[in-house]
Formats: sequence, structure tokens, C-alpha cells
Amino acid sequence: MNDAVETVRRISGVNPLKCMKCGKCTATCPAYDEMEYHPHQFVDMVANGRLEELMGSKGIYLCLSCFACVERCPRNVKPGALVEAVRLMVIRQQEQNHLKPQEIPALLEESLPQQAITSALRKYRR
Amino acid sequence: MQVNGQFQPTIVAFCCNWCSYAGADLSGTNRLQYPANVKIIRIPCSCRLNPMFILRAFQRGADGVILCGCHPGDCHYTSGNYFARRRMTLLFNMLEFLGIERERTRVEWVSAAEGAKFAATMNDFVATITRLGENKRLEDLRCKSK
Amino acid sequence: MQRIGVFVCWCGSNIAATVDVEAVSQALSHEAGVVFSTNYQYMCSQAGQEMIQAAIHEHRLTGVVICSCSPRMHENTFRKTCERAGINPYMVEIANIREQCSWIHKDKAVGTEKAIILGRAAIAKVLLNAPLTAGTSPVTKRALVIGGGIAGIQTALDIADAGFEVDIVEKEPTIGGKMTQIDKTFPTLDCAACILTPKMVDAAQNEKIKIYAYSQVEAVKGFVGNFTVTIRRKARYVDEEKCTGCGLCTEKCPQKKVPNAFNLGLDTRRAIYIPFAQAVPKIATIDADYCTMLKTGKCGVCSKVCTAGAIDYHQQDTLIEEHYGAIVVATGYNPIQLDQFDEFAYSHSPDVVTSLELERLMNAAGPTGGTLLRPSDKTHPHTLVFVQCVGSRCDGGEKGKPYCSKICCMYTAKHAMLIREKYPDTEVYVFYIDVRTPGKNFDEFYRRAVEEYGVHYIKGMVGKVTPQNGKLYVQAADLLGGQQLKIEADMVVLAAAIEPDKSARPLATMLTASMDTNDFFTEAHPKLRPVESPTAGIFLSGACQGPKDIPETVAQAGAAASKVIGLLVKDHLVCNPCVAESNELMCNGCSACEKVCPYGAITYIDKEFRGPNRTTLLRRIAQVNPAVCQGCGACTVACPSGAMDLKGFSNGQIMAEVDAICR
Amino acid sequence: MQEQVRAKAKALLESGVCDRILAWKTGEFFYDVTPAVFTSVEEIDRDLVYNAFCGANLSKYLIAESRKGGKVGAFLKPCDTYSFQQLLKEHRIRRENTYIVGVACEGMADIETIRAAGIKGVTGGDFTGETLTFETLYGAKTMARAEALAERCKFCKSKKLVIFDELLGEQGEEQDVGRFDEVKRLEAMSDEERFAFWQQELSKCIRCNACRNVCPACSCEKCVFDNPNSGVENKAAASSFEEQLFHIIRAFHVAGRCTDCGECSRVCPQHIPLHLLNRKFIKDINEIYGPYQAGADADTRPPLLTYETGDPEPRRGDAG
Repeated sequence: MNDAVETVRRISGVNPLKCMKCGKCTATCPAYDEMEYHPHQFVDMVANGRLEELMGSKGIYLCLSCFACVERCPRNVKPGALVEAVRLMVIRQQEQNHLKPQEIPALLEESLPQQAITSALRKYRR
Repeated sequence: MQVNGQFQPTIVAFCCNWCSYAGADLSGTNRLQYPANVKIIRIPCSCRLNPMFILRAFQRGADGVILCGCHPGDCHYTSGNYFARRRMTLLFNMLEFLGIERERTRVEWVSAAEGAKFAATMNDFVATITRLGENKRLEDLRCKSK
Repeated sequence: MQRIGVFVCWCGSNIAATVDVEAVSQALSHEAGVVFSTNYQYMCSQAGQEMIQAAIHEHRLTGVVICSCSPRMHENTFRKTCERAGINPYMVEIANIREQCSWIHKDKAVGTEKAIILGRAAIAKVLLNAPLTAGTSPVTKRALVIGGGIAGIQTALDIADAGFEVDIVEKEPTIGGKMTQIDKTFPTLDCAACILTPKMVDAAQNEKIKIYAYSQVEAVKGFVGNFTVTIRRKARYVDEEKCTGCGLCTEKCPQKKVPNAFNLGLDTRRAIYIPFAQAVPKIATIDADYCTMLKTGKCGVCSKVCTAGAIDYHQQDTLIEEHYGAIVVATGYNPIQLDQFDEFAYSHSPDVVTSLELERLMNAAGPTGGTLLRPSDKTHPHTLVFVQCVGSRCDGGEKGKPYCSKICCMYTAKHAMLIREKYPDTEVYVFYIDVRTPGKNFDEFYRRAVEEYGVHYIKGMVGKVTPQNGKLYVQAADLLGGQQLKIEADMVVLAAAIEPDKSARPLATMLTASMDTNDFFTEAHPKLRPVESPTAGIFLSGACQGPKDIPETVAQAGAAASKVIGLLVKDHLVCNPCVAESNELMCNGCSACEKVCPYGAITYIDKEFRGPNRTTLLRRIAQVNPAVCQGCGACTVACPSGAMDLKGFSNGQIMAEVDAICR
Repeated sequence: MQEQVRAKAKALLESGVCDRILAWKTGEFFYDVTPAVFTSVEEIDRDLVYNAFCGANLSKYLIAESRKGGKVGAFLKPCDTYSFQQLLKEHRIRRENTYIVGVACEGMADIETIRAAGIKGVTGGDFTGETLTFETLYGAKTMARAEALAERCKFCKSKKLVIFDELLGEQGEEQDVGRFDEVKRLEAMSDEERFAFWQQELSKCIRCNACRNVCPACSCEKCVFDNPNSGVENKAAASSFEEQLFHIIRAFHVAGRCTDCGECSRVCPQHIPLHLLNRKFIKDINEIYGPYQAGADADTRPPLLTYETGDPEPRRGDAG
């Protein structure tokens, strides 16, 4: 499991041990109510190697990647980057794509919030 | 120097009085072994090390010269090791430029608490120099005692 | 020709077990210059020392080499031994054959051979030793305290108490510092003014203390015991001798719209002002940025109403020069600017205040007369949210400070408690990351806030404050309760990190005192010399050295004072004789040495030299002040001509050691 | 240009601005142009030259000249002004006793290069302008100045005059012509090859001290190599070590102060490429501590007299 934590650290460029558990990320998170693990818990679970639970959680797809947590974190821990990294860990396994590219057009609809599209762009730009 | 057909390098270690000399003392206090090839010269601060001393050591038959000082930021005189670091960086580059093996010179920061690091550093440096063999490029044959 | 004696110590079996001491003393007896060589069980013992002294007399020794433990252990012992026997203490060299030989080798042959080489090196060095005499320099028995807050006042009072003259330089028009702005003090809740103002009066009335208020240090020259300081006395446009502090001018001045700095801009004052009623010295000051007379030449009301005739619109800054033996830095702290923490809406809503502003809003002499009112609409707030660690404990980047500001946990508990006590109808939330309350009666104090006063302490940070419809919507995390909170608050109080005063860095440059990356002054040793700067004669008092509360500041102020007194009672200072020395015949005057000297010990003079054909040449040469030089040797390597050398560790001595080792 | 220099020199003397002029005059041979002090208009008319052989850097002479009283006028080429400013920075020259006329430079010629091009038996000529004309025993010959340039001028770092009271000709610009190429070539060699290269070069050294004596940075009141108490005193290199010692120490002493004027290599009778040692230091300083040009300004701290807390550590030779 340590290897996986190392991989997450490498992908995200974040040291989760820098977290001082202030919870500013959680206070900030607009998707708080949707996520079973809140940003500060997410960081803590990465630090403690609980990656399997995180990889199996729905929350990693519900994070908006708005990066409010990244912006506000006083310790430069970037919870959003860790969520992103865990998501990548899932996707990098074979046949584990959350969505197949073919499914996407069907899911697009008029009412889809702009932020969702923007955040998708952000996720893959950084 | 050859002793019983085996190469025994002569190593001069310049140690600053406040950190590294105390670190060397500590490795003694803790009975941590390192080869007797290393002879320490006490200087007040790493910034006291004049390049001439290093060249002199090589001239007189030293096979390796190492400078130990306080860690950057910990200098007893606040800035001495920062100056020493620049001087040694440039001097070592120049020696290498002249074809002198870079391994023969080294700078290591050893605090007064790092007795173990001092011993480990000296063990490693002696091993490196032993592997490298005798200093031939910067010697003054007239100074060789045979 | 030198006559060297060699004394090899067994140190019981510590040395003798791995070094053949007899062989060492035998081998070294054949070295050039050695006239006597012996070994003994314990050289540092009474008998050992007597043996050395007897040998010095009997063999007319001029230099001594002791092969023993580390010089860090007994160099001083043996120097004194030799001094008592009549030879210069700096004619002693130690060969470290214990820590750096017998204790690290097991093979006796190897240890013995190395001990002989180390002994040879010491002999080679001592042959080039010269007797050194520690110089002395006189001490000016007067101290300067820079900063007139509680730290500076306490230091000055303690120094004056010991009978020494002491001057305080304060940049504001009054002494008192941050503590004057504080309402109550933790953990006793006594009023800050009640305990501070008597001290301010004591300082003003003490005949040993001279206060230069509204003044700044402009330049510092000299060294420990002998500082010359230029002080700029800023123009107040009021004659200090004549002003009685009646305050009439401050009531009549027609310029009413000046932000009142004492109340942190929460109300206004006049262009001529006395910061607060108990100011010391109680003298009016004209704010040149706002005075109509100074700006346009038209007005003059204050001059007309002043019966003492103290107003002087033509006053200029004056520079005075004073001499001191010691300087105490007590420049204090300030809360940081919060413009980088947009999420807390500090710049968007007047109802988001810093804790220091809250002090003024709760103080009887403050803008609201002591009634807590929202700055925006002057109504009574019902819900207050305190945010801890704003800008403290931040990592990296431009935003915030990496350290804990230390005082915020306690003053926030104090604020919460005072508000709940005075206004029981309020709800008070404190959002914390950790509550840090080490200190006498500190944790009890915090627990009282929770247990007796019902303050809601919530572990978690505030994420965002949104001002809307006269309310402040606070979104925060409750980490222990596992929920995201949304609180509708009337006021938000931010515990802003504290940072050293901006004047500290230029001052440190003037003093050649070192600072850390956060601009706190560095202490000479973090544990053992906490109130001294590494630069001799410079002492540290209060928050300029690191965040501190009032009791700690006062304790450190007293400690700094005792160090200053310890210096000032001496008539002369004995200097380390192992200092740099410039050979004027070889000096180029190029200033390289000066640039690497951390102590400012090197100055230049133009000196006439005899030239060829009866001419004279004027040359710039370096001079080392032996009282300031600490003997690091940085200059000796910077000097290309080799004019600069270090006594006790000269080029010649070190090269002799090199030669002896490489032989 | 030579006429302008002469006219300016005369004007400075006649107006009383200066009581003597430091410039160049031709010595024994046409290429043997040497620094000279002129005190009269007649001397100037007779001897003062400014041509392709005025390579000598006059700045060092101002150390002594500026201390003699009166005011000395000096003509400085771009690279001389760098040395001059560096010496000012080191308080070696009394600026108030000098009047500096900056003169533009088209690059200085090297007699060996000219000889190698087959121009021999020269009896006279005109060495100003872009084309040098030679009167030889075998008839008139010409050579483009650009082809005759000395090594250091081919890699000229700057044609900018960094300090002057007055300017003759056009102000120039800093140049970037790969002056570190040769250093890089050596760096790319193995230790053994480099050692062999320098051993061959330095063993030619006859310790004539010309490099030291001409170097504007080597202006110590007393050189360590002449000082019996320095521990490194030596007058002649007695071993290969001492050949190296002298040049290493000399290069180290001028590190951060050397303006790369190239005088050391110009005067070396053995043609040792000494400037490469200085350039190695300059290159390292630029790469490790940021670009620095000695003498370019009066204020920047020399790199060896300052530091950054984040400076890199000396590179280690072994894996560690």
C-alpha cells in the first residue's frame, strides 16, 4: 500500500503529512454534502494509506475540482490535487474508467452547469 | 604513503572550532571509529580556510583534503560558512578544470551534535581516497619522504 | 629560539590504553625546539599542573604543548597553569590525542603513531606562536533602549534601577507601545492601562532615564562598550519644553477628519493631537500630513489658542549623537496586513475586525466608550465568530507566516469571555485549529471560557465569510462534529498573525545584528543566551526576538537588563586576542575584507607612507578594531595580498601544522 | 581616430585640464606599442599613436599615476574602462585626479597572426582603420583588421565604454560571441586529458611574472609570491606543483575581480592561454551565482564577497 501512497504523492506533488488538520478545506468545500469523505478526511486517509477505501468512494467523482480547498489551504497541501490523484489511480487500472468516452455525449444536456464543464477542463489542464 | 605495500592515504581535515571540531570530539566521546589516516586541524571557522592551505597539503603529500564546518545557517559567526561554500565551490571546480580528481577535495557540514556523521563522513572519505590512490597530479616530489 | 616543553597525558587509561604515551613523549622529545618531554597520569590534576609549572621554571620553557584531551575541555585550564608560571597563556597548544585519537582507534600502534603526528603538528604551531595579550576597551556606562513598549520600558527601568543611565528611543509620540491599545490582560483580566501607565510615569520620572519620543535611530557606529548612535528627533512642530499637555489645541484644531491611529482608524482625531490621555511625554504633536497650516500656510488656530506659545510651525528634524556601552532592541511587533486573506472579507466589511481592533472597541477610552457596537451600524452584535490562526502557521509562499503567533489563543479566550460576561445575550463561536495554552493559569483560563462562560469552541477553520444584507455569513467546518456549519454572524474577529515591526530590518543592518527569515532578531544561542544578539553589546527584549505575551516579555526585558548591567558594571572589556590584524605595508585598501566582516570590525584610514626618493604616498589601509573582531578569519581569505592575518591561527601556523601532518 | 586622440590629448594639456596624458607610443618595433606618459604637445605630435597595436590596458598605470598629484588624462579602450571601474571599486585609483577619455576600439591586432599570414619584413605602414597596410621589404601588403585580430578581440565581451568623462567615437554595445567556447571544450575532456593539457601548457611557464605584472587585478602592494612570510613565496617554479600553484592562486585571487581583459595571455612570452583560467572562474560564477561582470558597474557586490543562503553546495566527485 505504501507504493500506492508514494504514487499518489508523486502524481499530486503533495505531501499529505504537511496537513495540520485545520479543516479550512472542509469549511470551504461546496460539494461537502455530497462527499462521504470530506477534504480534510481525504488528506488524512491518504496520509494513513487508506487508499482502497478512497478509490472505491463515490466522492472522487463528485469533487467539483473548483480548487477552493487548494486556494485556501494554509499549508499548501492541495486536497483537490490529492482527489485528482486518487481518481487517476482508479483510471490507470485497466477497464476502470468511470465513464467511457462514448457515454459522454448522451450525458450532456442543456442544463449541465457551466462549472462542470469548466472544472473538467481545469482538472485536465493542471 | 605505502605501508607494507599497502596504500595508506594521508588525509587532512580542516574543522571549524564551533561545530565540526566539536562533532569530531563527539565521535570520539561516543567511541565511533574512523581511520587514523585522518588528521584534524582546528580553524576558528570554515571561512578561515585559505585555498593555499589545501594546495600546501597536496604539495606536502596529502592525498585528500576535507573541510568541515557548521551547517549553513548555523555558523557561529553567522556568515562564515556561506563564504567558505562559495570559495570552495569555485576552487574545486578550478582544480577539476586543471585535471585534479574532484574526489580529492570535499566539503561537509557537521554540527557539534553529529558525531556519527563525522565518523561516517571520514570513513567514506578515506575509502574514496584509498580507491583513488596516491595523489600524483598535485604533488611536489621534493616533499615526498620515501 | 623557542624552548618547548611537551607534556603527554595518560588520562588514566583513556589515552594510555590505546596510545603508548612513553613512546609519544620519547618521539616528540627529538623534535626541533623541544627541550623537555614527559608524560603523566593526569596532567589536568593539581600534581600535573604543578609538574608543568616546575618544568617551565626548570627548563626555561617559552612554549608548551600538552598532548591530552580536546582543547575544548582543558585549553583554558592549561593556559592558566602556564600563565601562573610566567609564560604567556597563548604560548600553549593542545594536541587532541583523546577524543580525536585514543578514543577512536583500537590498535595501539596506529594510535601511537597518530598521537606523535598530532603532537608534531602542535609543536610546529607553537613554534610560530607569539605571546598575545588580550586587549581591553573602556565601557561607556550608558545604555540605549530602542523601542518604548512594555519591553523597552521594563528594560530601561531595571537598568536605571541598577544606577546606570539609560535612554529610550521611541518612534511614536508617546511610549507605551502596543500594550496601551490593549483593554484587559490575560489570565487575570486586570486592565492593561492600570498596570502599564504607572510604569510609563516611573520611566518618565526616573532621573536616570531619558526618553526620546517621536525619534528614530539613524545610524550606529562603534562596538560593544563604545557605540555612537545618531538619533533623529522628528519635528513635532511643538516645543517640548513649553508644551504643558493641556490639550486645548487638540480640541480647537479645525482639521477633524484625521484617522485616529491609536484607535486603529476606528474613529478620527485632529491634526494636532495627543495620542491618549496618559501619553508620556504628554506633549501635543502636529500631524504634518493633515495640518492645514503646514500644507497651505493658512490656519494657525493651535498657535492662537496655545497659551504657552509652544507651537512652532518651522521646527525641523534634529540629529543628536549619543554614546552608549550597550544597546537593547525592543522594537516589538505588529499584526500583519490581511489583504491577502480575501476569504474573510476583512476589506469588504467593517464588521470584520482584527483582535487588536476589538480591544479598542471594548476599551472604555476607545471609539465606542467601551460598549461593544458593530462598526457598520453601531448596533449591538448578537452573534460573534472568532477565527484563530489567520496568517499564522502558513506554509510557503507569500501568504502568511510559518510560525505560531503564540498570543492569539489566550487573547481570543479573553475576548470571548469578556463578551459573554458583559453581554450574556450573545453567542460566541471560536474556530480553532489547536488551542495552545501552556503557561501558568493559562489552560484553566481557556477552560473557564468554555465551561463557565459557554463559549462555543469549534475545532475547524472558517472557509469563507460573505457579507450580505447587513449580516456576515460564515461557512465553517466542525471537524469533531463532522458537519459543515453556516453561521449568520454580526461580527467576525480575526486573530491576525503578528510580525516584527518594519523598522527592525533596517535597524538590524545598522547594528550588524542577525535576523531570521521572518525578520525576528536571532539570539546568540537559542537556549543558553536567549536575550543576547550574536553581535556583542546588542541585547534583545520582547517580541522583536519572537512572539511573546506580556509576562514573557517583561521577564525577557528584565533578563536583557541584567545582561546589560553585567556589561556596564565593567570598567573595561577584555577582548579575545585571537583577532585579525592587517599589515599596513601590504594592505591594498581594496575593501574586500570589510565586505565579508560580519561585525563591521574593519575601517579604513588614509595614511602617509614613505615613498622612494623622499616622497610621501597617501595610501588607504584597513584597520581592525580588536574589540569588535571575533576572530572568524573570513577577511584573511578575502584579502588577496595576504595583508590580513589572524593571530593565533595565522597562515604560517596553519601551514606549519599542514606540513607536520603531511610530513 | 589617431588624429582625434592626438588633438584631444593636446587640448587637454593646453587647456590645463590635465598636466600629463597617459596614452600609447610606438616602441622598438612597429607592433611594439607601449604605454607612455606625455607632458608636452611636442611629445604628443611626435610619439602618440592610436592604432591596431594599442592593446595595452592603461588602467593599471593609473593606480600610481593618480596618486602623484596633479591630474592625469588617460585614453581608455572599452575593456580598459572595465578594469578602471573595477579598480575604482577597490579604491585603488583616485578618481578625482584622473580625466578619462573613452576611445572606441575596433579590436586589436596580433603580430603572430599577421606573421602567420605571410606578412614579414615590415618597415612601416598605416595601422588605423579597417584595413591595415604594411610597407615591407617585399612591397606593400594589406590585411583586414578583422583577420588580424588577437584571440581576445575575436571574442570581445563588450565594446561599451562603462566609465569616462568624455567620449571619442561611438559608444558600443556588449557582445556575445561565445567567449566561453574554449573553456567548454576543455570541460568536456576527461580529467586525464585536461591534466595533460594544462601540464603541457603550464610547464612552459618561465615565471617571468609578466602576467601578474600586467594584470590590472594583480595590483597588490606586495604579492604573496614575493612575500617570504606568506608561505608560498617563490621566484621560480621548481616543480610541476609550483607551476600549477602560482597560476591557481593567481586565478583565485582575481576571481570575481578579473574583467577578462586578456592582458595576461597577450603578454605571456610562452603563449600560455592563461585567460582560460580566469574565464573558467567567470563562467562558473555566471552559471552558479548569476551573471556578473567585474567592472561593469560600481556597486554590485563581487560574487566572492557576498553569498545567498540558498547557494548550491560544492559539487561532489563521488556518488554521495
